[in-house]
Amino acid sequence: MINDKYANKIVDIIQNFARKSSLWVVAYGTGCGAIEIPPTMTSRYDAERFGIRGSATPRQADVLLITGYLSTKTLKRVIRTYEQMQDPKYVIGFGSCTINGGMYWDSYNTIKALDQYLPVDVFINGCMPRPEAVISGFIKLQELIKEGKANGAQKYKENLEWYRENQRKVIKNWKMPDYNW
Amino acid sequence: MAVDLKGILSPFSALKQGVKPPHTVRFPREKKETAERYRGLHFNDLEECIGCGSCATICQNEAIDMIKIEGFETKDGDSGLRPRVDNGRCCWCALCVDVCPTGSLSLTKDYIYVTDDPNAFLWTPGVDNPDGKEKISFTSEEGKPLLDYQRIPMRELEGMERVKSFAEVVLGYDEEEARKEAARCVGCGICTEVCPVHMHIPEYIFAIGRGEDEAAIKIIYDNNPLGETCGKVCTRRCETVCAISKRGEPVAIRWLKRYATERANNADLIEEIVNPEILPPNGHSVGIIGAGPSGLTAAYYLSLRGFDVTIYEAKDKPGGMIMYGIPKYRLPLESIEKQVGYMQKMGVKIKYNTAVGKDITFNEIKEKHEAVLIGIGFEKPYELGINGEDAEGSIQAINFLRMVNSERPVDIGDKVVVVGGGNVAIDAARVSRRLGAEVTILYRRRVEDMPADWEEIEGAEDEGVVIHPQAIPLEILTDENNHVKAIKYANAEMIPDPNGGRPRPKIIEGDEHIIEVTAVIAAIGQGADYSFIPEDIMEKIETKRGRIVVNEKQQTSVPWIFASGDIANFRADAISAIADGYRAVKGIEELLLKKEK
Amino acid sequence: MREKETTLYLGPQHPGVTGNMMVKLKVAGDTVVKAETHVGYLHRAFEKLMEVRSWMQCFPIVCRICVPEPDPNEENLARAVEEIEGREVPERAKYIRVMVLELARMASILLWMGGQSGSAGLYTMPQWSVGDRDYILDLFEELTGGRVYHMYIWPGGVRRDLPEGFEDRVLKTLDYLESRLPDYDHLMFENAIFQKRAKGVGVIPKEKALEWGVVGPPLRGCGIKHDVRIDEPYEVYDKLDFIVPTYEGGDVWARAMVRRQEFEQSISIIRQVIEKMPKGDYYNKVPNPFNWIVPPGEAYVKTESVRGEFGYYVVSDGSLKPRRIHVRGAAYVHGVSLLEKILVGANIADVSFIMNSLGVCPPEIER
Amino acid sequence: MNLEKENKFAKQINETFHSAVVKVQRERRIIVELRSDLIPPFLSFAKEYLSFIHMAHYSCVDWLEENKFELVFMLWSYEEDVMLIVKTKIDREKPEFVTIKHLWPQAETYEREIHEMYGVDFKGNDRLGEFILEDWDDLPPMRRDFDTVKYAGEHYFTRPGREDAQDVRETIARHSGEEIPDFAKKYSIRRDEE
Repeated sequence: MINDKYANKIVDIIQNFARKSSLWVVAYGTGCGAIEIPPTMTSRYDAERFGIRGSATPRQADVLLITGYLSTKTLKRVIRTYEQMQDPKYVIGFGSCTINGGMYWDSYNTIKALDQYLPVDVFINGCMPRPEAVISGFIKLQELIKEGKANGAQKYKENLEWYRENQRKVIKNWKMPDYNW
Repeated sequence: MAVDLKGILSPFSALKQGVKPPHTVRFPREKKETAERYRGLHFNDLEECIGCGSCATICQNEAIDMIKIEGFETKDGDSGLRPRVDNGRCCWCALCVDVCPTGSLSLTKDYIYVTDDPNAFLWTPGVDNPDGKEKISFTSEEGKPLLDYQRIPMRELEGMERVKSFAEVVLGYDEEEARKEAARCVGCGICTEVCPVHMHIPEYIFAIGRGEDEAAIKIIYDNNPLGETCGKVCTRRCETVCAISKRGEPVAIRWLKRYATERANNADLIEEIVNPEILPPNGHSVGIIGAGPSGLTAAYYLSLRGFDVTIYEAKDKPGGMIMYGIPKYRLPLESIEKQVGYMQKMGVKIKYNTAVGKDITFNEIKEKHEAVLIGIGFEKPYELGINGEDAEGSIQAINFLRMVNSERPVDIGDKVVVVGGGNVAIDAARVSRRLGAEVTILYRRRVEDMPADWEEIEGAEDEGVVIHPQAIPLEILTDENNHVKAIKYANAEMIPDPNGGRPRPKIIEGDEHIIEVTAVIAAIGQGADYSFIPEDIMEKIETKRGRIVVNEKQQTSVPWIFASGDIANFRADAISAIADGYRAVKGIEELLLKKEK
Repeated sequence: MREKETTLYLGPQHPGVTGNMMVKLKVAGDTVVKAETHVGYLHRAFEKLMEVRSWMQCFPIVCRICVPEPDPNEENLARAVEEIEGREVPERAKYIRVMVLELARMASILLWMGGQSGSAGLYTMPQWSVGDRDYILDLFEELTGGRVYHMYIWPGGVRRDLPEGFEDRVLKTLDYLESRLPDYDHLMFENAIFQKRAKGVGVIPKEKALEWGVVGPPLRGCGIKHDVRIDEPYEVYDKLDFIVPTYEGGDVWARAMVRRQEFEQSISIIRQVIEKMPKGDYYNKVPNPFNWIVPPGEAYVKTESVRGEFGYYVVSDGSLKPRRIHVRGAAYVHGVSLLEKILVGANIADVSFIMNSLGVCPPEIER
Repeated sequence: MNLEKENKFAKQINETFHSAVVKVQRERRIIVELRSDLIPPFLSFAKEYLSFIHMAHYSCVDWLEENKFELVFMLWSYEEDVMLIVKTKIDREKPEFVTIKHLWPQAETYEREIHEMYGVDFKGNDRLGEFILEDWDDLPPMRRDFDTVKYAGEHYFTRPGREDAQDVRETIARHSGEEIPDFAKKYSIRRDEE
């Protein structure tokens, strides 16, 4: 009989390889960072070289790219989008404004730190980040997946209460179905 | 329906693109060089940076913090702080780069910063990327500066026009000029560190720029009651460290102070504007010897704090050196009288013509007052130590200035030689010009070694004063009436100091010259005269190289005696004297009020 | 028989809508009966933020208002402030500004080509046009230091002079893009599929166009020749020779062809600019930004952005900060009231196609 | 500068609306200030008789100190290439105005925004209500008495780790022993104006 531990490890490796090699990005341009996505995806930088491509619906997507600031109104939709995504799923925070508010640090309508509301696996710095930086972010994410460290979704499930509490602090009218995956 | 055959076929021409090589940038395998002025992560040349924080102020994202970093201390001209950028805030607009007065801050070609830790985006430029200097791309040098590096020029009387009278040379800013000049300030406050008084410079400049001159006056009088004097004659160390001066002309801090204080053109108006809080009398009494800048300053603030203050002044006018030592074309009489008049309104009592040791004894003062502040200044000039010095027509510069300032007749003839290179020498030379004489200054060292302000030196040259550097007087020749006839001097060469000090002049043997003169004015420094202090007390007062040793609150080794001004500091300027006076107030207050408790 | 009406939410997470916005449709079958634009997903409160920032600090913010074409924002703010202050701008700066604006227009048209054809199912076109757009971004990077947000045009002129040999590289890029135009034509504008999709769709009635506040290519697509560059020439457009293309029909096709022609005009304008650009100063310095007070006054300035009239209403009360800066994006009218009108009767499949043709840019609607 | 057509318009306006304060700001810009109840008739007059057919912009300015809102209409004449800026002040306490969407349909959108951002009530516009914001329960945010910095600080998480920041001015003052009195402190560039 094969050792279970070994088998698991091999399965993990194969699984992580498969996951990292086809990252489908949900087509949701949440902020101004969306402008650098077309160049990244099209012929000049051709992110499909890495198995990164767009996906029209969240259900088939693996990566939620938060391209910049989120207004509270969008945050609500983003949470809904995220929760509809199926495992494995990853979040990339794109641009300064997802880290500490960026240039909208004193705006009354945008959240400042994305990781308080969604589990973020990789942050890309820049305003905006160049396509090279975007690709670097994806490569970083791939590395994390390969090492089995990109476990944001796991974190989200485990700390759902904490995330919900933060989310409800800024979303005043919580009328959303619960997607319990 | 007609078939659009062309429309169906033409898209197929796209197929020909299939044979062309792709233009894809195969990042990360192949890197595209960023542009020459790409705006990537920050770099800061830590040695160049003076920590003025202009970057932090301009940043609309509040992305920049000024923090303490290791190896940099707060010192003259450097706040010791360095910027740290929160990359979670930065938008790489590079306003911070364009606004940086020193040009130390720049952006580099690096731009990729990817991590899974959201707390790892604090970036101290220069510390986090010590190798950034090689990658600098966006600099402020390339563009035009955002700050105003050109000073609003000060209007002055023409050089040859000036020598005709004792009218003020500097005409002062008008309102518009002052606003414009004040608007150049970045408000960092680095200047306040070197100001002996630590005046609130950025604040009053800001007030002037806003058109609130009265607020500016109030701020100036907060710790300098002789603001107008400083506005005219200060040695302005503040301007030497001004952040703007790193790449441009410093903000004209002195002229702005002059502008603001001149707005209040009589003592009543000053009182109305400054309207200081006056504490009720506390029953303590302080005596001050000498109505110079330090004594006046101390008297003013002590009065405001409820002390009963009396100044004993040997002469018949207040001001000490600023009254008698500074020529009227730099500091008019009315200006001093106005400022002292205001102080007297605030309760300062001045006893004129009361020389301590002559008209009143030191012990009497000791009896009358609980604390005594000595601010007598350096009134005893050094002698040249050459033959003929006691001849008629050989005068000491400060005596000469005092006589001219008190409008007593002085006969210097039409050809004067001034010996020395300090401000007093230049003053004496320029005053002599106004009395109609041709003037030559003999100075031991080079022009660049002269301790006088360069503006003063230039002003003297404009007025036709001849400066003869590296010239050492040897002898004053007299005629049969023991009147000065000529001065003999030798040219000198500069010998480098083996210990690294400044070069010393050495007489070139045989290179001796004689100029015919009608007067020789010596201005090689002064000392203090402590003879009025009884010996038993003087013994207890510690002195060093002719100056009284004081602690940081101007207290001497005799607790109830305080000393200030030239006799207590090595800087020998009005602003240091004012600072001493201001500090002495704290010392006296502490001494007397603590005793009470 | 009247078909049952259903509500359909198109967006905000939808690959077809032009950005982060939503159109709430009432559909009967697959025909739109009623459309309602919902915006606010990108509201960052720029106008509020600018009221709490000093005049110089406003300048990096404004370019974020319209992402695909940020330069009209910078130019507008700069020109409004200059007008209130009465500040002269050096001639060279004006030429550089026109060059930047036209390059931005070209980049934006290329991006639009990708979006417009992508929403018609022509997926090769975005690969080409967006890829080629990158060459313009390279020029921007060289000139301004940034690919997307240039922060280059500021009050008093422009921020940096042209780099050495920049003109040649611009001309080279223009030649390249011009040589690509036949390819775009074959792939998109001559394409039978595109023509079938575009003709007669999303018609704006000509007689209503002016009253409805239609501007820019949609207006010229109705055969009405109005362009801010001609009506109220700014910078140096009055010294340049170009035609304002118009097309009859008011449909997606007309708008597409107008943009297609404008692309060529832009190439010609930039060539003229490079030819005529004088040597000299490029920046008339504003005062120290910490103490920069703009005198009280107001100004409404406008530019012709790729989507039409782009206006800035700037009010100063004579303090360190603006009293009010109100941005008029062309999409403000196009994306809400106009879109709601012309979507009625359209097919669901055409909704994003029509939105693309109007150039609806949500960040300038809600700012 | 030739201001012939601008002056012609100004004259025409003054002849019809005597109370209008007309100023030719510059070439192609005419500013008209008017009582608020005269605005609807004036706008139709400008549209129908003076050829100002294009409503380019519709703005609102908060003059908190005067306790007024200023409504600003920008109309453009394609025939003469002139812009007419029409301004009127309305009460800030109970801001009310009538809709002008019958003249220009896009005015409806502007009115929705001004309603949401300033709280001005437009009589006759039935689409007022949520437009850009969602579930907003504070002051209308574009009002000048709404403090966005404070709101953002109270409602959103700000990343810690920057507490060691120091004020340059204060650091120097601390080092040199300078005591900055309170009345001087407000004159520091480094501090936000009150």
